[in-house]
Amino acid sequence: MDFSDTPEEAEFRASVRKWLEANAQRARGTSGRFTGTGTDDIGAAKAWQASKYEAGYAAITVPEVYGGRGGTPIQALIYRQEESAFAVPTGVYEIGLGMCVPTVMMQGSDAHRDRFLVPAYRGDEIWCQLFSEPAGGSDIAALRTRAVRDGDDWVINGQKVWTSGAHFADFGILLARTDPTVAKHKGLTMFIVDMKAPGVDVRPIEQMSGGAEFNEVFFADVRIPDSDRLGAEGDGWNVALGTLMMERMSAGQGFGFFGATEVLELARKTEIGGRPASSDARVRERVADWWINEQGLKLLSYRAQTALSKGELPGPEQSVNKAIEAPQAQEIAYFARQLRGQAGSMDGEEIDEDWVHVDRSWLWAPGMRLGGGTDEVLRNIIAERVLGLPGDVRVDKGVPFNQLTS
Amino acid sequence: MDFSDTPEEAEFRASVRKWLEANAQRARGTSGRFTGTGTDDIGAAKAWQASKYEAGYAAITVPEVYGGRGGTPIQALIYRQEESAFAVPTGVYEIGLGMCVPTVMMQGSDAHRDRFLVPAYRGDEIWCQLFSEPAGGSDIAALRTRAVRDGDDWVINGQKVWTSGAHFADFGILLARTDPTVAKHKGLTMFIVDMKAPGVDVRPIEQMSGGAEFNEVFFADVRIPDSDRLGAEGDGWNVALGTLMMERMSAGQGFGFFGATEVLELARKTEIGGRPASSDARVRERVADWWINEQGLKLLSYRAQTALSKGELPGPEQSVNKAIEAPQAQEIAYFARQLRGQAGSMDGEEIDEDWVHVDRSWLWAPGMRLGGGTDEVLRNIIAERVLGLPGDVRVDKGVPFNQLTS
Amino acid sequence: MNFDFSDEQKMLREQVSRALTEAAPLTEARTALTGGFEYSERAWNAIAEAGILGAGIPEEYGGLGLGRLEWCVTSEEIGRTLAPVPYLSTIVLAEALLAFGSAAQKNMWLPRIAGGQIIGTWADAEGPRELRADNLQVEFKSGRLTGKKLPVLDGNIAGLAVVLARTDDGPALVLVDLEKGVSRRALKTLDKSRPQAELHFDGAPAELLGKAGEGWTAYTQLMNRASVLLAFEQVGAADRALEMARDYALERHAFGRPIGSYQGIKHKLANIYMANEIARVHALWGAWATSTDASDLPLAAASARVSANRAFTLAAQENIQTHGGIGFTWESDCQLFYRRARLYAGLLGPELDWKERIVTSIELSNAA
Amino acid sequence: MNFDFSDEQKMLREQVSRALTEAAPLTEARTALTGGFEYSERAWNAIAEAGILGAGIPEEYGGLGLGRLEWCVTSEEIGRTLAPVPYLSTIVLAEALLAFGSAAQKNMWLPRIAGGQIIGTWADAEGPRELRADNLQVEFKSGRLTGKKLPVLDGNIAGLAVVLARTDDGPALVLVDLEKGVSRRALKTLDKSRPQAELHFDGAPAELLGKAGEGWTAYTQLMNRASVLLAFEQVGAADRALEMARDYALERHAFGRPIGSYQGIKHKLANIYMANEIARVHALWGAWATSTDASDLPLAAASARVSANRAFTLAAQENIQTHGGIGFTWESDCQLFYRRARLYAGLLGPELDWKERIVTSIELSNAA
Repeated sequence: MDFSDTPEEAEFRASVRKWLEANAQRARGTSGRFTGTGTDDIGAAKAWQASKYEAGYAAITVPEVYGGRGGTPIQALIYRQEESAFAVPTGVYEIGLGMCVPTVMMQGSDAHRDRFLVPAYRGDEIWCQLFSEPAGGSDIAALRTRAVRDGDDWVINGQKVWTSGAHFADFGILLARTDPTVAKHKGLTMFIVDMKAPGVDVRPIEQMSGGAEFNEVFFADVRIPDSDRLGAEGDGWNVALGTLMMERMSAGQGFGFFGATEVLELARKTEIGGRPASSDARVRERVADWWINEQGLKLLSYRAQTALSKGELPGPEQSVNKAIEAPQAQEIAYFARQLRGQAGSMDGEEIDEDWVHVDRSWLWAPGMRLGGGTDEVLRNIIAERVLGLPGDVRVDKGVPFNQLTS
Repeated sequence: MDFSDTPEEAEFRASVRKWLEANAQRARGTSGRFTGTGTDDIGAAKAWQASKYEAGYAAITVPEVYGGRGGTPIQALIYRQEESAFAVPTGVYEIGLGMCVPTVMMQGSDAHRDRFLVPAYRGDEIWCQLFSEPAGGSDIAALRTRAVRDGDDWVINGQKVWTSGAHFADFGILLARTDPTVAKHKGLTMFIVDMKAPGVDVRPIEQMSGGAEFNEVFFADVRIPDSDRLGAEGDGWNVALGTLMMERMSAGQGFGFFGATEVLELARKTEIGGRPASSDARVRERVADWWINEQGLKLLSYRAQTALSKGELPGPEQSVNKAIEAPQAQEIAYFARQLRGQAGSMDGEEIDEDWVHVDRSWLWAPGMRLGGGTDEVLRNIIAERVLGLPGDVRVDKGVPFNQLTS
Repeated sequence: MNFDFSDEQKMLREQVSRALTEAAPLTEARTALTGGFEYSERAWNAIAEAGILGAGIPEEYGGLGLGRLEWCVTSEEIGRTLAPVPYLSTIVLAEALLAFGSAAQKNMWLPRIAGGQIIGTWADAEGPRELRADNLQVEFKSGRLTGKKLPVLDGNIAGLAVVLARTDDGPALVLVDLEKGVSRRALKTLDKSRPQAELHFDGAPAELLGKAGEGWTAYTQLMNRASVLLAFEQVGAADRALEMARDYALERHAFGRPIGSYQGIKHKLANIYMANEIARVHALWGAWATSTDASDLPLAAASARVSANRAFTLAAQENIQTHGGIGFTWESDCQLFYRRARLYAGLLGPELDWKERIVTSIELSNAA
Repeated sequence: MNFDFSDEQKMLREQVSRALTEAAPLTEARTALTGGFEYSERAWNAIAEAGILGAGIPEEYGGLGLGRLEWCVTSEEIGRTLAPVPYLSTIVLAEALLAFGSAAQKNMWLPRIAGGQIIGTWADAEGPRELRADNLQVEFKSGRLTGKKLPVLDGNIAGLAVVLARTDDGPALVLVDLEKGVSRRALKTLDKSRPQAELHFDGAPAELLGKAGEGWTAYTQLMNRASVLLAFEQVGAADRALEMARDYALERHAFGRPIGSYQGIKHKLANIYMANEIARVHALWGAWATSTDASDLPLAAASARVSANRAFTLAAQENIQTHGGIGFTWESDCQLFYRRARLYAGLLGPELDWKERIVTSIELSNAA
């Protein structure tokens, strides 16, 4: 057992770090990466992605023939680990390069690969993922957006929701219903959609946290050529599962919430009963409980990294990660609040940066308990895929979509 | 708002207390009523019940014509409250007089009432309840014990389980399947069974806590005359629901677990860091958290009592009571353990009475989280009956019993 | 045993409920949140016109002389509607006058409170520093008050405040007319539907309320009464959040059936129900204690405080969770509850302190 | 990055697993629980014959000189089978000798431990009193040991013990041959499948292990190593309890379908899985720290301790809950896990102390 890199990994890490030091600023302070994609400076993001591309870090695991580096998953992880210490704008590319573009690479035609991959890696074109719909929620396959064949084209009508970055995306991968007469998983097909095409209408969703990183996307008679279909007609659900599987490859990313050691640090500056709150046994016990989970998730990511470096697929670490971290972040923010007494209801901006971070955790934690699989869905995933328990009873199983009652 | 009795209630309470002082010993110490029914001295229990009967406290709410006092539910509650402070053996009658005999009174014939009520109230005859079966668990209606008509008799074959007190009971109310060709709730019928009849075989179940208060009961060609049927043929499920409803009338009984204030008391005698554990902030915070629930349940019972005294039916207090108290008892016992450091693994008998009580809580809490509705069933009951949420999906709904796969 | 509100009190609750349902739908709280107004005059007038503000004030001071239970049932309905009104702050001031005011002070102010002519509040906190008897910075000396208090609930709309201050004789409660010698600054807060302000006293004229040196004890007693009132608001709001979640769970379908048919949601909502019931009976106990000046008040107030925090916090956050993505949007009403829950959990000081008071009270009553 | 056991260590685990599955089915633990024997000689011999006891002992002292990771993988398998063997106690003694023993002491005892010829243990607790450096009652003076230790795991079957005692120079670890001048009494315990005893030293001959006055530090270090070993036993047992619950949830039907298809059970078991995974990686981290003498050991040992307590306790109690009534019977194997979980949670002292060590370690490492 050994927490250090192999010589090859160490060499790669050193070269990455050297390049980053030369080209970016180290991040400061405790604030996390909640800013998401809404308020970013797209120009800065594009510039950073372009320089990564030039340096060979934009598509590390992608074969050279497609414009990548032809590297290993562990190299990609090492790059991510190193980059996370720097203040660089990567948010707008996360979903596109993490999930959409790999889907295009795997399911698209040669023409698609020639047309789309390099502009995506270089950052010239941004991608978004169009799966979720208002009526669906966790039940993604219940989607209603219709694609109707018309000559060589498909005509799209319907609405997507929670589409991250749709307001600046150039292309999207779109899951639509091509056959409502079969069971709901069977009648779906995946497409590439031009987000600038006529009939695409993007409307930001204002979140309770104030920003608007997500969108509703409306499709009114949007035409997509059949050549921009990804995978076979009716095979969209399997294509989508492949897309969602990509998430498992990006193990061990924290969410930047206000954490256990930050509570301890904060508690040194506040008092309980006239003594530093950091010496209060109740504060200290909570710090220990939370720290165990945080450190445990970090260790789980090391285990995933170990699996990756052996060429194995990581386990369900990502599900465990979010299922533990998001509710804990909410709990921590709630507790931290009382360390400032009645001022706990004031906006952190009235006090200092640490409190701004607490507030941001408190406002974002409810969203993180939902997005990318709710607390409940993640536990179902663990119960079913890891423990082998049965799926929930499906009253809609095998029923043609157009005969479902709601 | 007023926590005191009405003048009539106060007068009744005073007369009850006077009688108890004259006829019984006050209970001492913290130990609860876990001893259940297994090891009790049946003779003492019968003597106590007989004296209650003579004094008019054995069947307070029962009409005088049936041998009762013709009193009110609030009088019955007052009696229970007062009696609970005395060391008297009542356990063996709880289920019989609380659930079985009222069912006989409501569903039985005049002949049944004449034959059974007074001997039951006087304590001469003890009753048990025969509903649960090995294959059923929370799904009571899935029971398999068969009753087949043969002339004027029914012939019973099958097995019951978790029958409290069957080893000393004289009679039982038995739920059996009389028609397996209809849906499972529809084919049941309720009977009175003589526990001394040929073919009834009672075998104690040894619990993990060491005692054996419960039994398996086997029926081999046991004959019951049709005249001992309770309610109509096929109406057994409704009769059983009526029996189970009786539980709601006995609101606000604690279970005698080691509780919050007892932890505080105990903590005064042990040390953390060289100071009394009762001054440790972590101990104190837990005591507060637990105490809030205990006091809350007590206040809920006051609310139920208020409803009773207004002639209203209490709410779901009993479900809330057990759903909160049983898991909390397990948590308290676990925590109390560490107040004695490594000696926490020693049997309480090696130390003192308090530790015996902690051990008993720890051993019984898992059973209390199951018996009378599991944690999960109780939450289902609250969700469905109080909040109006849908029942769980029933894959067996309407399917004839003999076509169910398992 | 009569552990419940009386029929008259329940009728009053119905009346307040109808009035607030009409005068303060959740859109009122949203208007306040987005800066439309600092409080809902419509809802405030509805409460004043029902005579509620004077319910606990004796007739000799212009009130109805009913008692405190009527104030409590009103708090519950305000909680249910999240009505953005300076009710808690005004009643806390009335309580301070009732308990510690001189005849002159009572005569001067109570009729105006009962009549709804003045908004009141209390000012204790001094920023994120711990609030203790030995570290107060705001000073009362020679009839003048100096220093800063923040956050002060309704501080920018109140006309009169009871302020916790130090004096040469120890802590004291003092009464300040906020129209004189006080500058105010609206604070940025996380629940803008209820305004908070910084009050800067620059030698503002003020007068003692009760005796100097006994101010900390008086303040503690006042906070016990505030805790009970606030607990009712929290219980009302927690109930409403649970109803929202329940209704959505019945309406929203996933995988062909209502999400409320999954045990994940059912058990979640059952847990909220239980927390709400526990909080409700503690609040009710507190109401009894505050209305009878029972010796149990410190214990009942503390357990009402902690159980109501627990219930409302849980209900507010799990209401969002039950709603899924839509619950996280700005347009959803879920956020109104989430923000209010945080405000209320912080208002009367750290929960840990209130828990400690529970244990101290238990020890005292066991020793007695 | 290689945060996992090596292939060789995994093969060893397989081997131990096969041996213990055969030599120590759960019936062995049950036999011990009901007084059939004090430990399973069959299982103990299987471990000894596989050479495990000497795995972490250098070859010069008769061991295999492999390292501590092999001891850890064995602990996990012992946990999985609840094998009633004096493994933890014997290895803790070996660790004490390795860390603090003189050459003579090592030469005398380590070969016998490696060869399985002697059972060892440690004795620290003195009844329900808090165990601190400043209140030890057992005294070592002039080569003699006096006083009582209880409970001592395997105290009635061990031949040699390391004992924490006070001396005129402060706390010390001392080595005692239990065959000489020691009377023993079997204790009533809640998990009789692992025996505990009271040891009464009446001037028993003993010798220092390490230096007098440094005993408390040495003891703390020893307990850190014990914590890692025990955490592996707990993780193994928690895994087994989860598997039992999973298997039963698949097999048992209610309302026409497996109880494992209800979210109430699914989410419960998913929570156990997560707790087990968190505990497993902490144990693994502890194994790395103990095998490399890393400065992180106190922190890793403490987090392994707390997370393993949490996981095994949860798994053991919810395994009963998942089984329903049958899980509460004497004949069910559920109780074996429930009892063992309690024993293990208590063995190395209060969980609150271990949590405090986590925070102290974090503060130290932040200050460094």
